[in-house]
Amino acid sequence: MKLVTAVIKPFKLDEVREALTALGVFGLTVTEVKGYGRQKGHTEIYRGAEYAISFVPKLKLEVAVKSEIVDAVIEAIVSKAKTGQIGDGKIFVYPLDHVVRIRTGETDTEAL
Amino acid sequence: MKLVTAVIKPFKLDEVREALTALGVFGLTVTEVKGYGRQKGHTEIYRGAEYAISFVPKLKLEVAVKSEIVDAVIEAIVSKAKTGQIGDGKIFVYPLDHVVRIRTGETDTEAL
Amino acid sequence: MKLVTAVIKPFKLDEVREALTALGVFGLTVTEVKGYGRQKGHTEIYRGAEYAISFVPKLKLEVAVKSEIVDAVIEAIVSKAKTGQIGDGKIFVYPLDHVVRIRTGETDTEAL
Amino acid sequence: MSNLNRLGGACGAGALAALAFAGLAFGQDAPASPIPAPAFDSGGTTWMMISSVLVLAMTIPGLALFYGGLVRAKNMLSVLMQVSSILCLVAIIWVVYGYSMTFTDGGSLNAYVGGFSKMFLANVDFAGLDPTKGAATFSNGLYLPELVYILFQMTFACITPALIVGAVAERVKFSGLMVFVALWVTIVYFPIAHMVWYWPGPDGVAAATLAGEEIRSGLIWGWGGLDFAGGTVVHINAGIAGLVLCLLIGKRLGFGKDAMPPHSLTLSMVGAAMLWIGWFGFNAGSNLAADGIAALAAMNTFVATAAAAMGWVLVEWLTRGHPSLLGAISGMVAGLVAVTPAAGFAGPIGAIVLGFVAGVACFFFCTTVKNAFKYDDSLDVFGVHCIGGIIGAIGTAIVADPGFTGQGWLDYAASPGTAVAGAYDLTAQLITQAKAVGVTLVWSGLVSAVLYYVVHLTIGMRVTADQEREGLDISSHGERAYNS
Amino acid sequence: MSNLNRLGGACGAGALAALAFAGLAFGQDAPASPIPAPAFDSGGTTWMMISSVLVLAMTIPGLALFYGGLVRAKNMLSVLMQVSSILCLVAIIWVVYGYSMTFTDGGSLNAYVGGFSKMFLANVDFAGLDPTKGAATFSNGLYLPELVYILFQMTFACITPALIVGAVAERVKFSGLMVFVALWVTIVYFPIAHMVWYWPGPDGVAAATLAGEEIRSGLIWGWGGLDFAGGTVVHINAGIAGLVLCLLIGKRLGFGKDAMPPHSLTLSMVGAAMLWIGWFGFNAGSNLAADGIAALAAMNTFVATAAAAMGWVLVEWLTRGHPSLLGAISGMVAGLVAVTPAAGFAGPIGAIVLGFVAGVACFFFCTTVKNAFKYDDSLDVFGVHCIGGIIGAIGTAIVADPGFTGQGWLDYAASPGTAVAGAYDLTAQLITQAKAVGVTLVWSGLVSAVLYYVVHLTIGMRVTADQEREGLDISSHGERAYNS
Amino acid sequence: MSNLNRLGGACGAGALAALAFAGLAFGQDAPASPIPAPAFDSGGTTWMMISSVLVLAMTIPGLALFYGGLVRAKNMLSVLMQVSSILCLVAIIWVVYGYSMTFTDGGSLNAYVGGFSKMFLANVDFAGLDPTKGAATFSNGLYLPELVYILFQMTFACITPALIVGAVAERVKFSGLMVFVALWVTIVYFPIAHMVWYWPGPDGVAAATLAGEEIRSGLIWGWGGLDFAGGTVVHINAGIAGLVLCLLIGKRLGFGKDAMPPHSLTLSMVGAAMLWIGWFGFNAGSNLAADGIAALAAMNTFVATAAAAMGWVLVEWLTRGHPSLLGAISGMVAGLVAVTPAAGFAGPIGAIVLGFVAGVACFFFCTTVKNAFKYDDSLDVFGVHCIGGIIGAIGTAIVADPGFTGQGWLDYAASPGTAVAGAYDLTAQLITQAKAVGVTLVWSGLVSAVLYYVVHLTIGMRVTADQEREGLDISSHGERAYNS
Ligand SMILES: Nc1ncnc2c1ncn2[C@@H]1O[C@H](COP(=O)(O)OP(=O)(O)O)[C@@H](O)[C@H]1O
Ligand SMILES: Nc1ncnc2c1ncn2[C@@H]1O[C@H](COP(=O)(O)OP(=O)(O)O)[C@@H](O)[C@H]1O
Ligand SMILES: Nc1ncnc2c1ncn2[C@@H]1O[C@H](COP(=O)(O)OP(=O)(O)O)[C@@H](O)[C@H]1O
Repeated sequence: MKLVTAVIKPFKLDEVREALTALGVFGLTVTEVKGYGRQKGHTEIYRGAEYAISFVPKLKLEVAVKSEIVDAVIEAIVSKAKTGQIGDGKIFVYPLDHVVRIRTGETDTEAL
Repeated sequence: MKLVTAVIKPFKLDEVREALTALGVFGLTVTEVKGYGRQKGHTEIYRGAEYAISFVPKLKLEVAVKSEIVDAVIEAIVSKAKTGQIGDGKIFVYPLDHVVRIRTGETDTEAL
Repeated sequence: MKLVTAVIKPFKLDEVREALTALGVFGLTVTEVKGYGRQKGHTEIYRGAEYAISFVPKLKLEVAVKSEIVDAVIEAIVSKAKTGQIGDGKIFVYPLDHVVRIRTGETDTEAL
Repeated sequence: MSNLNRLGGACGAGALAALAFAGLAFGQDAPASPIPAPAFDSGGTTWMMISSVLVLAMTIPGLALFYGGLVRAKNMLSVLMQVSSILCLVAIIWVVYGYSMTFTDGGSLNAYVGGFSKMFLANVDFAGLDPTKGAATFSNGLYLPELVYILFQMTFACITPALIVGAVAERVKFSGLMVFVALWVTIVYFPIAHMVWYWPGPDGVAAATLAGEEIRSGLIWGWGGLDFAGGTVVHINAGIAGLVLCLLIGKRLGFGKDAMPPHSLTLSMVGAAMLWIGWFGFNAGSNLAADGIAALAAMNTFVATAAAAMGWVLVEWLTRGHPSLLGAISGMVAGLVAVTPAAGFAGPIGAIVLGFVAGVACFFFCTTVKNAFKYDDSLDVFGVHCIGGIIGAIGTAIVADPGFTGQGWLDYAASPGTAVAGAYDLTAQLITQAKAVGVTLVWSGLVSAVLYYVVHLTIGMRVTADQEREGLDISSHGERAYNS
Repeated sequence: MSNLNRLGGACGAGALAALAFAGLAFGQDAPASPIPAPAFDSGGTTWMMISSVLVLAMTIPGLALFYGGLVRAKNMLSVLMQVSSILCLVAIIWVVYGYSMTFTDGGSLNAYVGGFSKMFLANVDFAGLDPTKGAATFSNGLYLPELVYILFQMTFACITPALIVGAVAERVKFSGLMVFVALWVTIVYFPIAHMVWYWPGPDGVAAATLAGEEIRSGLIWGWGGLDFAGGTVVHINAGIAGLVLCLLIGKRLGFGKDAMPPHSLTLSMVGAAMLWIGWFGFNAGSNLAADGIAALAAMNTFVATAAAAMGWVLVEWLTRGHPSLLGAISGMVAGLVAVTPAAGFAGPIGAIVLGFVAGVACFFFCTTVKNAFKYDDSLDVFGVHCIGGIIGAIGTAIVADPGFTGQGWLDYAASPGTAVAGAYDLTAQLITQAKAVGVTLVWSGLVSAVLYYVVHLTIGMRVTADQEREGLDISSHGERAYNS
Repeated sequence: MSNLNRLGGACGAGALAALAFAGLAFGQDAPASPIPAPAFDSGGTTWMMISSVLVLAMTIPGLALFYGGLVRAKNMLSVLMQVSSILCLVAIIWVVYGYSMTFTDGGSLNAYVGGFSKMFLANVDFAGLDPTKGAATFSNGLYLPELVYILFQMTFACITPALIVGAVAERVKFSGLMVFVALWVTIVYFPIAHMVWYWPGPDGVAAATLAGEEIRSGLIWGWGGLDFAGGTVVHINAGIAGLVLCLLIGKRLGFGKDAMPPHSLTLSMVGAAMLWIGWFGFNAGSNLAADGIAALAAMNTFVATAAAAMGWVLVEWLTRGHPSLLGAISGMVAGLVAVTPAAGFAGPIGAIVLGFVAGVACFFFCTTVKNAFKYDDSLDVFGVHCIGGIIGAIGTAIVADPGFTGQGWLDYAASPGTAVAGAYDLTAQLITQAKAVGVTLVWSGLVSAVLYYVVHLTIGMRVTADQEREGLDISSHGERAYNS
């Protein structure tokens, strides 16, 4: 099993989620994060005090999936989250040892 | 060492934390997240505009632990976070290469 | 590739980010989290109701880096985030299988 | 709204000021009767319209925000909705039959409740052209267009049941609460307001005296209870109902275990500020005229509140180590409550003392006493409104004493057509005040309990545990207070 | 601001009350002419200054928060900024030429628009010492210092274009909006306000009648249209402009697809409360005097609003399953809009019925009808202000009927120098009201469309897609509403 | 509160209006003396009570939110608490000895400070029945119940030290600040208010003139300084104290390095709106009567503010690329400050120019100048209140000139018992204004510095670095503003 993590632009969430559902991925966890990267932030001025805001609001999606479908999942995310502009975000894939569903105690792929 | 991550219902935090402390786990990190899964969200209507809110507020706990106690930790979380109803959440276990305590520079199990 | 995660005190963010940039790390993702550990929280009293707030606001930084520079990155974070007081935080290093840049489809180290 | 006192009839000395005014402007038209011809005064009409608006501002946004800020975010809208809906519901009930039940003669039941002659505002002069059809003030000859009085009193009827919300916040069922309130204002508020505030007015007292007839007033007014702006009618009344309800409905899930800190003390502070601001209409407006007594009531409303906030904060600082904003705003409300019955009777220094005592006492009540008894009066309706109200009601007897720079009471019967200072008997007044408090506690407490069971056994007074845990905003109203 | 009616001239019966007052205080100075000597009344002056402040409070913070809470957090400041800037801009325009264009004689164009004799407030008595240079009220002989009237009317001119913001929120370009508003008040608001509200005052009507001269008034006033506080001038006017603009500017990106829930219903509720509070100045202030009719207008402003909130919430509860706070506050605004033209004419029960109908109707409009047509009137300016305004304008003819406890209209010409009740013809009045509505809809709708294109083709009316997605706060104003 | 001028005595021409009123209503009772018999006016009493409430609303929630929104979330409650506590503390001090020190005769020190004859409000007629015991206004014969005047003036004493909070926000120690404020009002505010505003009233001037006695007034009043509503007493006074404090207390940790954006511009905007609303009480209430000059002051308070907001925003747009909401609300406050001394003296166009200039100048001050000097006046108390106040004080000399449609000054001594326009000497007035500004800057600046050290060396004026970093809400008050 793998954990696929994607940092994406916030307004892409719904499209990505639909694409994942189409792939049979029925669970995911989303976190509001702030990203720093090539995409520049902006400057805010408050009564003469100028602040460079270098962090940009992003969403981080975490999806635990069977290893077999990792590529399909990546592809789905890329195709939906892509606008072609700097700041589209990144996908990270981590090894995942173990999964447990709290409600039932089921484990691993059964728990996904 | 392993990183045990649990997505749980928010009001279960205190119970879970106490159980972990009882196991000798003295540190953890909590993030407010939104979960999507079998648990249905709800519908909100604002002056005729209907929005299906499919994301449910959850808390994500991250606990780095020695490999030996992973099972005990999982068990503790399951036993406390379980209500038996859909949406109780999931536990994910990841391999963890390295830990450093910033204050002292101690590493790995000493740093936990 | 590795994912270096650091839980730090919020007001240290800017210094750490600058140190990382100096190392040639140009991307990172930040999450607001609440930490529980040796650092004690505080007590809040609201009209006679006393609440022990055991969670302390922290920032979690996630930085995906080439394995070669992991040590340099750790060192940079430690040197900047350290105040010497309890609660300075921790660094966790995880294995990272795969990285994709959504905008271009580039993968792995090219995508960092 | 100060009260008739003993035999003759009494009120804040405001009467004299307005009388003087009336005399100057209209003296030349005075008839043979010692009772001056009725007249309106546009300054007074303006003052009372503004006062009505101010009391509305106490309810929304004032009370709604004060309470709303103190609950958890997931229940914010439910509190705002409960307060707003009570306001709207009671406003309609008021014009349909509430005003009539409160401020008309109730015939054989007149000691306890009014009648139905002004249902749907029948027999009210809508154009407000004719002073002889006006509503009496506390000065002979000075009248308000009746709708002004109806409006002003309506705002009191609206805010009183809204106060109760604080005791059952975060778990009460919306439909059950609405039914409870409709019944409660009918069976508790209108009768008690009638008992305390119904009287024939200065000229009515004069006319009855001259004719040797009985002065027809509510029970407590007849006793000579002093309640300038509603310490018993509003605060004790709502406070005891809140206690009864919160005991019967039970604690919130997780009470005493989970942290339930206020989701926004900022909003609570704004609410407290709006309460203070609006309370000038409540207290100084209760003088029904724009004269020196209104100014006295306004001054007392300012300094008693300031003293109470300081009292609460100082004790808190000493005993808990921090001076808190929640302490300051709780103290403000405690002071406002306590000075309410005394507003036009006390001198400013008396008001300061009264406020300070209330601040300190309510602090101990909301912290030590409440913690000892472990009931879940979520937002301290009892500890602030009932306890503060009782301190104010009893304290009024003392601070109103001319011996302590108080204004005493005015006698409208001694020299019909004019008002003279009555002899002040402190002990007797203390007993009267205690009796008024007692009647209110018993009647409101008992009926509230009965009404709770009536609603509980029919539509229910409390949401399910799941709904409570999810938060009332989503479960009862299908909305969330905050989105991004 | 009630309207002249048919031949003679009409207004809320408030005239009589004030007349009575004037008679008492100044009767002995009455000249040979039946027209009483002009006088000021400090109670009335106070009432009108306060009313002006209350209407300002409707705009900021009222409307700004009501609208602001309903948009997404990323556009919050843009809404606050648009409302605030419109307020400031129009205030300056008003003293430069707006007041003159609205409230002076327009010579040959007088039916449609005023003239320029009071540009820069020339010819206005700033010290306000001399009642003969005062502004007329609805009572013979009773005047206001002209600056009071200018101030009060200014607040109306400021809030009206600010209402339009709701229709184009979250996508409109700031500079374009400002230019649009400057043009719109000039070409639409000032003329329509002139048509509905310009008349020579009670004494002017009396003098003209005595002299056998024409009564010079605006077109719709001349028809006898009844609009106590601005149902046509303010609400229908802004509502139709909003509809036109939102159709032409197009939907928000993601409309109907992305969730766009209100970012803070808490703030919207505070805004609605401030609107309600301020609306007492708007409606009861429109009586221009502190008398019984002001009280009637205030009472109606209270109960119609309560009834409308209950109406909206009840239907919503029945049809959608939840009584929502957004429903309650939307209903409040709908009720306030609907009662505006009727405020000083209706009896309280008539006002309750009118409010309830408006609450229910606007609910269906903002939900069912709007969903069917799929236009993006972001904050329902059309569904609440225009629809509510039309219901109010037409309904006024009914509830003003003395047969339904209404106040009818006053005739200032029948007996010059005094006001007598005019004969009420319901059918004729209904037709007059419909005509006034029609003129407003057509003129405001057409000109708004033309102005849209003028601005669209020059500086532009809409931000780019990227700016819209980022949020107007950052992209247009370089700030964010909330930081931590 | 306009000032006596040169020999004779001067005030806003409001005198005449009220005089006219008094003449009409009471003329027939005029005694042989040319000084009219004292009388109250319920319209004026209402206006002043409302004005007092409005000024309270400026402080809480107005100023508290305006300031609070500008700090970081972790210091929100501390700001709210500081403002609220200052309000409560100073209110008590005011009735204990502040009023007496400000508004009684100080004997041999009378040029600088009052005496102690009204400590604890001794010798005040609480019932307010007797106009001969009333407080003078600016019209011969027109009085207010003294408590009304005490109340109104109390709100000024409360808000002035609260303004200082903005200069030291996010680092000041609560206990130290409270002690500083108690000392500061005693040694700075009461004396300066006495110097500017203490005079014997129109009838007092008349009586002294007739008797050939000296007119006993405060120093600056005696010079003929014009300060309608407190430009020197309130704004310059607090502004310079703020500058001194922020220089001595030092910068916030991380100043110029960390981002310290306002945590909620939404709340700041609400605060600014409440300030504007309340300022009508501040400025137009300072006329002490409800007449044409009050209306003029209200109008100026509206348009100067609008113009200042536009001025700030326009320059900002041109020089920084974005028109910001923070700019708009900062401009509003700058305009309000600048028009304060001129409110009842300027014509509306003069007020617009004055406001616009203040908006532009304060913009440059708060951005360019402040950035150059790098002092940390956290919320720009100096840049807005002191600079805006100086512009207003000096500008008043110009806009008050009848040659520029100003109202000039009234002479109460030329024809005792009535008020006539005085001859206006622009140059002399400019010098007088500059002298008044100078006295205030020097006295407030010097004493503030001394008091800083007194407190700093005893209980301390600043929290520790750790407390500052954690945020004052938790560290000083044990609470957090926001929870979920
Ligand atoms: N090395 C990294 N480690 C963790 N997160 C990263 C890293 N690089 C980029 N990110 C995340 O990806 C987001 C997008 O990256 P950015 O460089 O702005 O644009 P792009 O994805 O188009 O290259 C960043 O905002 C950040 O949240
Ligand atoms: N595949 C997944 N990857 C990541 N998070 C998941 C996944 N599946 C579920 N979750 C998380 O677990 C939460 C609970 O899952 P859900 O399917 O609703 O109920 P249950 O845990 O009872 O099966 C979700 O809200 C989501 O946050
Ligand atoms: N075992 C752990 N797993 C995950 N996070 C941890 C763990 N231990 C500590 N942390 C995080 O590190 C933060 C700092 O730890 P703490 O024990 O307070 O101080 P120190 O880092 O100085 O030892 C905590 O607030 C928590 O967020």
